[in-house]
Amino acid sequence: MTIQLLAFYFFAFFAVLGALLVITLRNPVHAVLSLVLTFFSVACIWMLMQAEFLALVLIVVYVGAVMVLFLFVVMMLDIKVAAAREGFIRHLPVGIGVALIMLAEMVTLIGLRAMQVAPPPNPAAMHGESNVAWIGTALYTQYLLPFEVAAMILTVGIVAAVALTLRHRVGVRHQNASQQVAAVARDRVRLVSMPAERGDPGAQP
Amino acid sequence: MITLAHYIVLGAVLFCIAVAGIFINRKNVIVLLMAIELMLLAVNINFIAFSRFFGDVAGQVFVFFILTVAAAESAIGLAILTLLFRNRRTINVAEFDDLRG
Amino acid sequence: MLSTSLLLAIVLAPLLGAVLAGLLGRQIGRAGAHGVTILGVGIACVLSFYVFYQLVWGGAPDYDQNIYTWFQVAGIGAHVGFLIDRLSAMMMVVVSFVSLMVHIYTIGYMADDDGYQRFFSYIALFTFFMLMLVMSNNFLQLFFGWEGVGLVSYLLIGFWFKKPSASFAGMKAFIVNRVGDLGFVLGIAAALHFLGSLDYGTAFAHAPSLVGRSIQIIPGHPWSAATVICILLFIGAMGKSAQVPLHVWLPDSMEGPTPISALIHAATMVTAGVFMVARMSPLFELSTTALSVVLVIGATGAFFLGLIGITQWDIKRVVAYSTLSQLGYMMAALGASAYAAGMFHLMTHAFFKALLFLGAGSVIMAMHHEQDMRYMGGLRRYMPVTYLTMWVGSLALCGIPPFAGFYSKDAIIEAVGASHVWGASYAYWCVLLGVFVTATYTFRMMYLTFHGKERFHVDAHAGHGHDDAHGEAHGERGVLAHAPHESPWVVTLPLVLLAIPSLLIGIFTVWPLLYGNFFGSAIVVAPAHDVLAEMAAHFHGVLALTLHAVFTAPFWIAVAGIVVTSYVYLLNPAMADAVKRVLGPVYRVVDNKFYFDEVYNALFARGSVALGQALWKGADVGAIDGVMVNGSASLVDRVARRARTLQSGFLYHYAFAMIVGLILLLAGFLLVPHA
Amino acid sequence: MSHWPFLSLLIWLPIVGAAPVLLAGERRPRLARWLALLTALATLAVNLAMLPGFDYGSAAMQFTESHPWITALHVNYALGVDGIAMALILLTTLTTVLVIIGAWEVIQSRVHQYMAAMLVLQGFMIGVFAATDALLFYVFFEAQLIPMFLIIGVWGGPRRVYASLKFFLYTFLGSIFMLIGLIYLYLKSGTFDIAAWQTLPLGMNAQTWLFFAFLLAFAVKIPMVPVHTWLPDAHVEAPTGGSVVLAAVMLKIGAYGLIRFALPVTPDAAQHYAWLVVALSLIAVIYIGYVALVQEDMKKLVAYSSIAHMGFVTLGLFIVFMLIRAQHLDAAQLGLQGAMVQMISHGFVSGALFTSIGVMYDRLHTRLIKDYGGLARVMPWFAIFMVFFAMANTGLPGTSGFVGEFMVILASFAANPWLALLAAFTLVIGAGYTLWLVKRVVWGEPANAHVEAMPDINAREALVLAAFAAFTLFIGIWPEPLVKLLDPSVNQLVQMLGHSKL
Amino acid sequence: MSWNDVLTMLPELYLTGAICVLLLFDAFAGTRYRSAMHWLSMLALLVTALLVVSAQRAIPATAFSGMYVDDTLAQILKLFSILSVALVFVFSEPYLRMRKMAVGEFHTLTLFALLGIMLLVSAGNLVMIYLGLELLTLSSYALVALDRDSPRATEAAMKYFVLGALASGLLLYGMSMLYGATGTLSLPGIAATLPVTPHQSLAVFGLVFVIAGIAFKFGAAPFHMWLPDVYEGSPSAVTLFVASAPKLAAVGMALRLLDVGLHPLLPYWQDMLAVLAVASLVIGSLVAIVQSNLKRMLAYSTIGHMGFLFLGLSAGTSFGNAAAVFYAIAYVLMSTAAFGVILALARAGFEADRIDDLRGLNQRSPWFAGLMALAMFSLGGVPPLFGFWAKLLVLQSAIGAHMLWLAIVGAFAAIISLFYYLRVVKVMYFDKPAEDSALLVSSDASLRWVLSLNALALLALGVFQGPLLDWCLRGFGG
Repeated sequence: MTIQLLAFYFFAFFAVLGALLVITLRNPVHAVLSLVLTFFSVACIWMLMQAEFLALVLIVVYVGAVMVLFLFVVMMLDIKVAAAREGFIRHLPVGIGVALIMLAEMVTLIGLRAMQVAPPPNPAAMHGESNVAWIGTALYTQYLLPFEVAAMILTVGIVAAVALTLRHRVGVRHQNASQQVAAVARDRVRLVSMPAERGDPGAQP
Repeated sequence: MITLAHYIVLGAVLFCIAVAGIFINRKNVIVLLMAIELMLLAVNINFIAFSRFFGDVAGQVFVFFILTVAAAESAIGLAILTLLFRNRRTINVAEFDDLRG
Repeated sequence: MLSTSLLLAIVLAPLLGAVLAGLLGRQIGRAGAHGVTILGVGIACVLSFYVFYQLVWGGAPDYDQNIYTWFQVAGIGAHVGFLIDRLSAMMMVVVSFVSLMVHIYTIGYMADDDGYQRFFSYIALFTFFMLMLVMSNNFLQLFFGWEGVGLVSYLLIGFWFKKPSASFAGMKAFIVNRVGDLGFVLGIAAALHFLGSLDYGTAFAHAPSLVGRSIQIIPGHPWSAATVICILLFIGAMGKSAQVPLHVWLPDSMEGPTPISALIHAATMVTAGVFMVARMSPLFELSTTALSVVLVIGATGAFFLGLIGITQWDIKRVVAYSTLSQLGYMMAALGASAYAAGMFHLMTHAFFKALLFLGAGSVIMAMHHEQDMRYMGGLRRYMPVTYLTMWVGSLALCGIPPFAGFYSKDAIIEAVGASHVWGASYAYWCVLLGVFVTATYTFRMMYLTFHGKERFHVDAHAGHGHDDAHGEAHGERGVLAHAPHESPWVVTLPLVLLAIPSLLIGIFTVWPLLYGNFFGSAIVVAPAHDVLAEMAAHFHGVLALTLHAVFTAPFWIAVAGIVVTSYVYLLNPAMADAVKRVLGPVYRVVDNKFYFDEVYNALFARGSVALGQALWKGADVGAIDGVMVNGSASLVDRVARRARTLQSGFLYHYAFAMIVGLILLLAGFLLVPHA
Repeated sequence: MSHWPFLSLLIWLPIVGAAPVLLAGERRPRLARWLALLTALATLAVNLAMLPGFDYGSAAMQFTESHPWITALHVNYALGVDGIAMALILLTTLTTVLVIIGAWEVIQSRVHQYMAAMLVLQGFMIGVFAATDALLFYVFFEAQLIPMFLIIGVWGGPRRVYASLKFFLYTFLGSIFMLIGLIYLYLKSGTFDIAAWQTLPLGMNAQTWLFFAFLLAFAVKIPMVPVHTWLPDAHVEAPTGGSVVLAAVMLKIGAYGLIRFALPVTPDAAQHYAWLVVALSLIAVIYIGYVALVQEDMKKLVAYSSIAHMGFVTLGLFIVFMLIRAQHLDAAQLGLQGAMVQMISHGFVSGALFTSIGVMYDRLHTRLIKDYGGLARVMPWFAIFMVFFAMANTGLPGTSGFVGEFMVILASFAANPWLALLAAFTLVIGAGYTLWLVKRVVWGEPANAHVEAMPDINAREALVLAAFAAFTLFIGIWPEPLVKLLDPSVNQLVQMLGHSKL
Repeated sequence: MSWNDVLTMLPELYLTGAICVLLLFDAFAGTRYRSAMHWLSMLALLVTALLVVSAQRAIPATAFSGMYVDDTLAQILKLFSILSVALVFVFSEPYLRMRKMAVGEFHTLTLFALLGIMLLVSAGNLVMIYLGLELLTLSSYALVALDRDSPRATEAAMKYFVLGALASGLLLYGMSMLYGATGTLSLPGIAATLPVTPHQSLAVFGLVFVIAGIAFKFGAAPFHMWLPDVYEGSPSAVTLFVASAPKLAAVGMALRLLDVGLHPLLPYWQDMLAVLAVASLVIGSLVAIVQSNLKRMLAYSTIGHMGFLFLGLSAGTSFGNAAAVFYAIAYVLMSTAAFGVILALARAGFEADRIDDLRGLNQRSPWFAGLMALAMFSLGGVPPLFGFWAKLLVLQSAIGAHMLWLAIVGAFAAIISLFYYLRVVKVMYFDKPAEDSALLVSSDASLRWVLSLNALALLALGVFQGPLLDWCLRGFGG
């Protein structure tokens, strides 16, 4: 057993553990943190496969951005933990059963015997370029169109998120930054001419 | 020696856990979203493993796109979640059965 | 020579009269209605006599031509055409003459009825159908007339349609006749099948080919084709000619006005069966089995149905049962292959029975539509013409020489006696005893009606005229608003005109009809069956025959009947009740007409309704609609409601469904082998 | 032969004519009525104009038109008529005119829609008879369900929803399996041309499946026992006009389909299962006769009687096979002719009976027999018609009702006397239920004050009934013209059925 | 990348640009220009459609190293998608105006979805399939939730989202297996490799997951559970969209994956599709019977229709494929007509989405009742309407592929489903309008006209369906 295999089992163990915790923990905050553990472990496994770029992206983008977003939402929504527990034990056997059946079917069908192969040499390394360059070249040549489409998808994400969550509440005062910035002196002060106050209270103009 | 089978089995296990998570979860929606993230992760493992063993870049490029899309998807999912919470004051899956039959 | 247009005129003149009277009745009025119909029937009658004359004395050959093609499918043609030979010519004369008499009579009888025009239309229409029947040269047209007269009979029996019993009787007549027609149609089909044509000419020409052909109606039992055809046809005759057991409609048909009882249910329509069998003699002669059937059934009716006549109180019903009995005689004659004798009796019977019915009608008019003889008696003083003519009719009916009935009936009895077919001896006893029965009920009727004490009284304040005459319950039986009186001349004239042939016609026609080969080729008799030829050997002229009667059994039997009846009803009226008591059960059976109506009613009328209900509610509504149609619909609905609950609304169930689907697809892939 | 596209004209004239009727709108019912009548009369005129050009001696399709319709599927807009189709088209055009006149004052709500539906229905029905392309046939066959569904549902009686749905679904159930059969035949032959299918060789197995697909479709339509139960409901609930069209024409479509498809396309299977259809037909005659006997609703009674009479049609069609096997070719033709004549006759007689019931219903708004009685006194003219049509219904010689039954009985005797006996039983049972109806409705004393107040038929009703009576009488007295019209096609069909496809 | 690539996918590029412009316009023009937004979107659709048509000169063509394929199939699906989106815009304009919903976002998100559809049906590569699909579905999730204050809409969106994500997870898993079996993501490449790969069982294993993903997109049972809830919960305008163009996308996606990529595995996926077809037919026809909500009933009817569509797909022949495309087009036009009537009847605060809401429509508005009846009879497959021909073709392809039993199941389903379509007609024609209901048809002229045209097209295409059918067949070299 090589050190790599040992490392694989190590990280794989934590990945699976984290995954199990995600679906079993009662507190969503803990679940998010378990997911982070899984992601981190898997990133390490990817490293083992010399997919450095994606491993980093997983940690930087996923753990760094998406998971934080999850945490943010979980905390913002202030979910009552205790209420959402009933029935869990009752349905667990069904879940485990189905998952196991599925796993069994999958493992049977995948045909693992044919997969007992060692990895070939890393093609990127053979060409003397990094994994990043290897992927980058592909992205900007052959996969240019998908790349652009991915941009559109991100745009949809933005548009959708804004459309769904941004709301102009009626009756709530809010800042308008551009107006603030665009303000000029003339807008701030209005000079009103009015007659001077006299001592005689009975004489209105 | 780490063979392809190791990765694929790991992917399958994570996938199954995600699947189990989706339907044994009667708590809140957010865990469902996380289960889906798990599922995508399993897919990614597969792709990278195959890519590595074929020496082909396509798999890794695909993973890149999956990650991108998953990010956008999360954004929308969380937005819907927020709406849901705003409208119903709960995200308990077991309480959403207005639409049925 | 007989021209087509002449024959067409004979049938169409009554039809035209019927249509005019029927559709324009209101416009042309009462006089117009009877005018056009009498004119039409009169034309038919005159022309019929002319045709008869031409055929018999004018030397005209038989007429057999098609008028037009009804349909022609491949080799099977159906036509409308006429076959005029002496058989049909005789029938035409009888039909049109009696019909004309009835038309005239009706002017008086129906004078006060609302449906005057309608009635004339019907009887003229009847004449048309009856003429079509007898003049036909093929089975199809025969059936057309056959059903047509049935239709008119239905309409006329139910003429007073407000009376439930009348419309019921009409319906009953039609349906019972339809049972016979069922056989008749099948007989036609069989004839077509075996003989290859619907035309008499062709069919009869092929008749010899029937010999030896058979049909397996019940697998393994080949029946002679001729027997099958003849029996089926005879079933039709049984319906129309009211033979046992299809006779039940005829007594009920007395619900109709009396003129039609005379015309349809005595003189003409009911004899259509007799005519038909005679017409089919080339076929019947090929099957002794069929002849036996005809003989036995006819003879049975002649005796047993006559018996019922003795127990009836309704004057018309007595005559009706008498008709049944006489029809039995005619059939028996046919069964004995004495077709000519049957036809002879048909003719004489047409006259004297029409006479009796019209006489009875005259009595009924006088009695203000009271038909029950228990409220009559002593009428001879009030209506002498009716009385005398009725006597002529009665004597003719009883077969007293030299009245017409004697010659025909005597010939029948003798022919039956001479017959050798199976059942002939039974038949002989029946027809012989029938003579006694005939005399009994005839004289009982005469005595109860015209003799003895008056069993009614006149009360000027009882005040019911003719308006409510149509069978509604009278206020009090036996009470008349004014005294009975003789009927007007339109009524008595036909009586007289009918009495003449009733008295004389036998004398003049017995020789040519029975022994003179009058019918020629129209009637075919196999030499082996030819009883008339045997009898001809003993025939020494009319006078000898008449005188010889006093040495024969039938005469003395008739006399015995008259004597017994005279004793019972004239001299010792209490005797009748005593006989009734003595005979007890037998009397009850006869009085209830052998329970035919009761059995039929239970079996067919109520049975059909019950069966219909069962099939409708059970099979149609229950099984097909309930279980199959609505059942499957509600099953779908139930399954749908169940399936709907799968869509629980819970996200995890949805996901579960997807995963299960996936697992099943995987399992299918795992388990099902692929190429 | 170049000629006007008469058949297209027949089909599309009423359909296009429905548009102005519809546009006349709810507010101008008079205009709608007149437009509808004119359209129907114009269609009839076109139809009559075809007669001089019709070759009575030929069994070939005449007035043919053929245009490619769906080239990818080799579907053609192909029309043509032979004697059989011509007779039924004439029946359709005549009936429609009468139905429109009959509905003149009876239909009061949404007149324009009613009239338009009738016209569209007419167009579709003619299309069914005229189509020589199977898919075109199917399209028309199904399409006519829509207007009929609406006619029953919108203008029908209290249980119209149940009845109309039952009608639609029942028919659809049958026909969709036929569609599968049609597709199969197309895949087998590469064409939807019916004539080509008639000569297409088919194995027994395929024939059996196809035969039952066709049989189911058309048996529902005819309707045969045991798939008949939609008919009483549909008839009872339908407005008078709907009932008339349903009985007079639509039922014939089923039998027509059998003649066009089931018999010639699958002769061997039909031969093999002829006993089944014959048995069902006889059950229809007898069993349905008994059921009719006990009906309390007049329309239901006549509906059941229709089923029994259509039993004669199917009997006539299928004893042909027994007769061919027994080499009685003349009788076979007679049976087929009988079936055809029975169809036409039943069209007039049942149409007339439903019209008569409609006349009564318009006055008293009930169809129950017990609510009537003694009509002969209050409505003498009506009584004449009623009794006449009742007699026609019982198959009295001299009326059209007799001709077909007579022919079929004659033919079936040649096949087997027992069949003839059972078939002829209709003489008794048919007379039983019809005359009992007449006895209770027409004869007797007026049942109640409402009956007492019923006015006799008006000129419009008399016109419709008289027209029906005229046709009934004409065919009864002189069927030869009709027979002649049908003869070449019938002859050819018998020849065709005699040849095995195996 | 070359000019040729750009020219080939000019429609998509143009649409992308137009969307960006619209986004900016919406952001800066403010609420006063709502109607301008509508017309600009329509203009964008029109130009896109013209570009699609004009690109017809050299097909089939590929661009961007085989990522993008332009062929007849793509063009048919694109044109009808554009048409249906145009119908969606026209029909929903008054609805959105009345409800003061976010018009700008509705238009831009719908156009994004359309872009996703166009990319999806032109995809030559698994990556493009995935991305096109996600572009479509992500936009759809947002659209469903667009009525932000409606708890039902949000619930529907949540269900749609979670299940959709699960489905794309399944699809991706399958794709990863296909990749593992063939070593390529290019669809033609997969088709070329499959017959020779040693890992065929792996490919079949992946196929199962891919089928699950496709089935979800169609809404075929048992992957249909989202569909009724989404149809019912969404604002009617969105339901209209969800029920229309995405079905074309689904059929495009299925054909790209199964016909182009996985045709060597035909014996495997044929059976699976047949099973799914049966399940869908049963569920769709049965459960719809007991619905009282019109949108929900139509949702189940959709499931049934997808079962029929699978009849065509599962044949695996070019005729079957053409039949499936034809069916999808027919379905889209029928459902736009049906939902169009719902939208035409909807008013502020009244959705007109219960079947009983249509009661007596014939008395209130015979014209629209007639249109709805046309749509219902067409959905039921009654000739001579468009829907009949669609059914005919799929039945024919099933029988042609020796799956007679499947055709018979389809026949039964057709009968049962006819029942509930007839029920709608019954409610409109046979029932009297409720006293208090004031069924008013929208007065919006363009809605009325276009809806009329849409429904009448069902009749017209029922009679003159030949050219369309030829076109569909041409898409498969038929």
